[in-house]
Amino acid sequence: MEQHQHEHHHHLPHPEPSEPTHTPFRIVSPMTYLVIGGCLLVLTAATTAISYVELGVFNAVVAIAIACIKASLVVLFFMHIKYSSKLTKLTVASGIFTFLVLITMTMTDYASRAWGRW
Amino acid sequence: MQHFISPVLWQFLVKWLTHFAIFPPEASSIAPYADALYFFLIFISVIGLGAVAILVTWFSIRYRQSRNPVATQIEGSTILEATWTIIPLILFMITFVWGALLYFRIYSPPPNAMNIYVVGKQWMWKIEHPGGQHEINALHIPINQPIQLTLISQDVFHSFSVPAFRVKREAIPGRYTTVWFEATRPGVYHLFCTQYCGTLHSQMIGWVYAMKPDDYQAWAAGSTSGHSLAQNGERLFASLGCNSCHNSTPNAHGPNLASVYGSHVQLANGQYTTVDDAFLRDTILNPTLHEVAGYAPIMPTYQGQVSEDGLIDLVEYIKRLNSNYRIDQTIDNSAGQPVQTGATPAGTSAPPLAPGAVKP
Amino acid sequence: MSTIVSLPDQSTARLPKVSYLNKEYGLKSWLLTGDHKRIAVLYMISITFFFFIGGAMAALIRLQLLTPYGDLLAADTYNKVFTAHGLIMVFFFLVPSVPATIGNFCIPIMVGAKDLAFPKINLLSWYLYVAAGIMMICVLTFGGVDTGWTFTTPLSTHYLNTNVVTAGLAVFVAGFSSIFTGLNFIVTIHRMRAPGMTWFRLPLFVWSHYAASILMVLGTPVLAITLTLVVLERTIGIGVFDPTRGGDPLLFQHLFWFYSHPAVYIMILPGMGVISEVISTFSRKRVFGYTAVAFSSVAIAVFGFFVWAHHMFIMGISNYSALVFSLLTMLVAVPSAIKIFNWAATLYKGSITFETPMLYAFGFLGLFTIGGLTGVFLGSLGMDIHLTETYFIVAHFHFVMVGGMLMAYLSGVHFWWPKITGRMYPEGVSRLAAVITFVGFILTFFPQFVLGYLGMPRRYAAYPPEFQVLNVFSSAGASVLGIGYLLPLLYLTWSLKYGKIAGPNPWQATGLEWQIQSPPLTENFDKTPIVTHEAYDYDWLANKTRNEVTTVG
Amino acid sequence: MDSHSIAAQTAEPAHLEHEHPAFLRHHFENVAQQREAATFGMWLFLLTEIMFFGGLFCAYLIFRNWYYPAFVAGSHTLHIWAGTLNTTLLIISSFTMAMAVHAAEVRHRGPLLRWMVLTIVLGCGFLCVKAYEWHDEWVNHHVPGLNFSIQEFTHTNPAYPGDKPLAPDMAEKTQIYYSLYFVMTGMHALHMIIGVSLLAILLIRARGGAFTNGHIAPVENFGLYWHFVDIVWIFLFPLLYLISRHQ
Repeated sequence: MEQHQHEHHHHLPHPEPSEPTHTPFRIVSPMTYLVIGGCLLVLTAATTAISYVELGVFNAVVAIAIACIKASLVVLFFMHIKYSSKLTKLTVASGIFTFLVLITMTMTDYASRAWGRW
Repeated sequence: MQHFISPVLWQFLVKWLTHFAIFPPEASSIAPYADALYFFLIFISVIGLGAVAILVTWFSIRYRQSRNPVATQIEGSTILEATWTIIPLILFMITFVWGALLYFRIYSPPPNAMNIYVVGKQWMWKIEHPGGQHEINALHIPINQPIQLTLISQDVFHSFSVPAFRVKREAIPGRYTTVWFEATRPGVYHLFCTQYCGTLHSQMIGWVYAMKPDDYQAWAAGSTSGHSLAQNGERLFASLGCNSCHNSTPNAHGPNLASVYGSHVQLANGQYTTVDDAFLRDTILNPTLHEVAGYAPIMPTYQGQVSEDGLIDLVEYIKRLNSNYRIDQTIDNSAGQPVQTGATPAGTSAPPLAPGAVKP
Repeated sequence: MSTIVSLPDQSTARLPKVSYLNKEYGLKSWLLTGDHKRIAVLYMISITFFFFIGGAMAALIRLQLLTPYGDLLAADTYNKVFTAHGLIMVFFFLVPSVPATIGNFCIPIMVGAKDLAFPKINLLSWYLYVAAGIMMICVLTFGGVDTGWTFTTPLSTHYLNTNVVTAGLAVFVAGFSSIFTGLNFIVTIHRMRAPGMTWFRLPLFVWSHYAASILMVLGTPVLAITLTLVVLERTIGIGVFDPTRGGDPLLFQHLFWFYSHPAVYIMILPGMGVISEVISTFSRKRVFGYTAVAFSSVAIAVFGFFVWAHHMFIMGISNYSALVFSLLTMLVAVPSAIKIFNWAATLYKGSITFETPMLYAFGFLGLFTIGGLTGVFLGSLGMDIHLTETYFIVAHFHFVMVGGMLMAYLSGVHFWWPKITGRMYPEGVSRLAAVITFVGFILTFFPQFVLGYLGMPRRYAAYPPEFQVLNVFSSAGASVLGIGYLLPLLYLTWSLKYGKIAGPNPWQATGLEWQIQSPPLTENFDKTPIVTHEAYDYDWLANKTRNEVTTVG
Repeated sequence: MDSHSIAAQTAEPAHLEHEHPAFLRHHFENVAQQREAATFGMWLFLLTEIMFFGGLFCAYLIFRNWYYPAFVAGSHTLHIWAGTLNTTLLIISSFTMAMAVHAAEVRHRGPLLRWMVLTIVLGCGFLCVKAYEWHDEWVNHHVPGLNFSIQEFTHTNPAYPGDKPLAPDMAEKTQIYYSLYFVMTGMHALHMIIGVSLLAILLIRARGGAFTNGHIAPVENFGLYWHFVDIVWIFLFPLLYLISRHQ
């Protein structure tokens, strides 16, 4: 008897949906995977080759840049972020953001310690 | 009164009351500044807490159900919310600036500060005065004289705290840290280790004896071990063979160390750095990290060979080294020129001691 | 018939025939359950167990500090006791307290879902908690650990010969339990909301759990890797934190506090959610400035990641870093201030009653305000130098965590007790317990602020005699506080059998969880609810009640 | 763009509302909600993984700045061919995993099984190369805490005659490099082992017909995990193997 009350929800008018409940999933074609896989292999060869070229500080910069490009390709295509909802994109972004907070805020302490004692 | 209660309890109460303290003594030049900020913070806390308490109490009485059976629904109020966002923000910003100023006051020693070395180890404080006075868990200082402490730990993190002075500094393994204070009132004050450091953490305590300058001089004269830190350092410098490279002879492999303290040197990577205690200590232990421009990286590491006390001796020695005269002489002596050995009267060589150091 | 809607007169209320509690019987049906409500109950039992172990440790600490000479326990035993107190209370009580029990129970219902998104992971998270708990018990049984809950290197890695590795692994495992809880909440809140349940119709309890979950998911793994490094350093000596091998002990501090500062918000945010619900319900008024309170939770979560180094002001971070972290610490205090004033303003023109949850909530307001404001003392650089590592820190932390979070937890437990068990707790004795807790708490921890400014260091097994008077006050208060915590254990257990039947909505609250039977069905709702009203819409509730009277009666 | 097309499988959510396939768990309204929840949950789990490795990267950056010559010397002892080979293996395995997910999406059981087997083989290949490298480092006394010796770094590395031998204090710091090397590659290999094991379980289930009936969430989410492990290696490779190779 006590449970009557929740049935009244159904008499209420249907409200507007808060956000789209169904995001269509895309099937990425094998051709895309093949192209991306090829790019990744080429970039791997490139990063190994470039590491033998003297570029000063830019060796590290180039190596990290290539790694970032490769990682982005994997995230965007293999992991379907390019075709994903805003929420998933935001999730990835927040992960990278927090990662950068950890790295940069810690590194600034180490970097500024060398500036002297006032 | 004591007739009405048990004598034991009475003793207990008396003891309590005589020991009852709710505010630490203000015994340093910094203490009043710290206390001023403390009272300001208490003031804004009381205001804040009072505001909340008054609102909650008043609303609870005025709008209790028996008096106000039907609630009035209110969305919120942007103006009110902005008010109680901005006012705390302003107060917190004032606190931030004030706190930062106090921080730099506490951690920026004045140039004329007298330096004392402190080594923390499980579970004692070893204090080393430049004049060669060694103390365990006690620190004698003159009042009205800025004292800079250079702290280091031999094992784990310790923290050097003198509540009466409102100063505290972590003693870190592997790194010098500094703090300074100027005692204003003679007395005996607590010295605590406040960073948990293992089993006998609570016994790593001692006393700071703030003395009138005359008393301090008397104590210093009576407590010296006979050799100043710099003199110990000089011996260590020779026995470790530092002098074979760091001298002023033409075939010296290493930099000339006379008057090097406080100077700017260019490193192998092109950057400039100031030679301070930390730099000297690091170059002895990790010479490769601080290769000085123009010298081959041939210096061996002394990691594990010199104790923190020995490092302090060496640093103190190099700090006060104004000429290479005695180093070169030691080299000459060890090079085997017996003719001149006795010919150099010790008295004529300029002692590499700064005037502040206490002689044996 | 109409009596069922004009509650809180519970005279005619009856326990429903079928509920999540009696759907299935037997131990197996509990240990293999996927039902978030049953898992919440399992959690509640286990954290209560650990709370009282941690509480026993606290009692030993306060007994030891009754006299200045360390008469009761040897120094190393005392160190083990306060370490056990810290580890158990932080990782086995405070972190899971509100989220894993009340959050687990209420969040799916509040958003109108049948369960959390991943019931098996929810159960796994409880098992991880239990595994970690057993490891912790093993640590205590086989000689204890005396690192302090902060595992400070190089003390923990090279200078102690207690069970550091097991303790570290226990916290590691407990961390994953908390990660999975947070992950489950975030997915549930995003993906499982009932039709019409928009973000700004969510109860603030859900918002604060959402914010806390973000911190759990992003912060905890850093603790995991840090403890892994500590364990490796200790077992095979890899040298990353060892200054004699070129490692940096301060790096440990950075990584540890990167989690452990946000962990403070993991602990307090869910409590803030409870307070929003309770204050709104017992003043029968919507929360003042819903949006500001909701966003202040998120702001605390985001800013929470930028302030960790304020634990290291005197530990050797650069002065520039100290400045930046101090400034950011001041900023993170603002959202908490907003919340406090918004809660106070919620009372304005309300229709306030003073049931037990509300008393605990008032306790929270007062104690958390003190705790928060003393946090500003510690965030202020120059003041921190004198106050850090003293009893001032201990008092501040306990005001926030015990005065704040534990009050909020008890408030929540009383508030949702009728929903969880279907029965009321005894109102008179529970009000008494709330008052005793508040008084005992103030007596225990307020003297510690004074002790802190006097300079008494924390974690001292023995201390100079002039600190004794205040320590005796504190220990005396702790005994009062202990009674305050034992009472709920007794009368809540009593109420399981003898409590009055609560009925679906004894408080006449607006949340979805109050619109279903108590205790709820396993699926929570007969049919997925469709939400048309905002949170704390008492007009909607009154309207619904009127309709019900006409329909039912 | 013809490289992708919109899937048809979830185009009729209205019907799915009342359709209850065996794999739809009771607390979800429909298949789409279940799949979205699972994917989102997996991404959140990957966030925790980012932060888990984040702590290690943070430590790496600090010590690389402090002890750069030691990091160079340590890096030069690693086999660049092994690192490059492993990177290649992992990238190809990521490709095969992506193809496996595709096969599940278009409900082709044969290709799904073949791509999964290929991924397992590549993953095992990676682990074998890694094991060979670790063995090599053990033989050369490069394992910190267990059998470490600075001998090799205080003398000229024959493979890099241009490298100056390190001073003893800097040579000691190669231990930090190796600590990070072993923790980072060890944690990565642990993830690989877990991945291969999970994939083997999924393979057995796929043989029984799972994942080609529209219930692709486990394969899809495993794919996300596998790609993430690949990404970690994509960063580990230049950070550990490619430090100043030109010297």
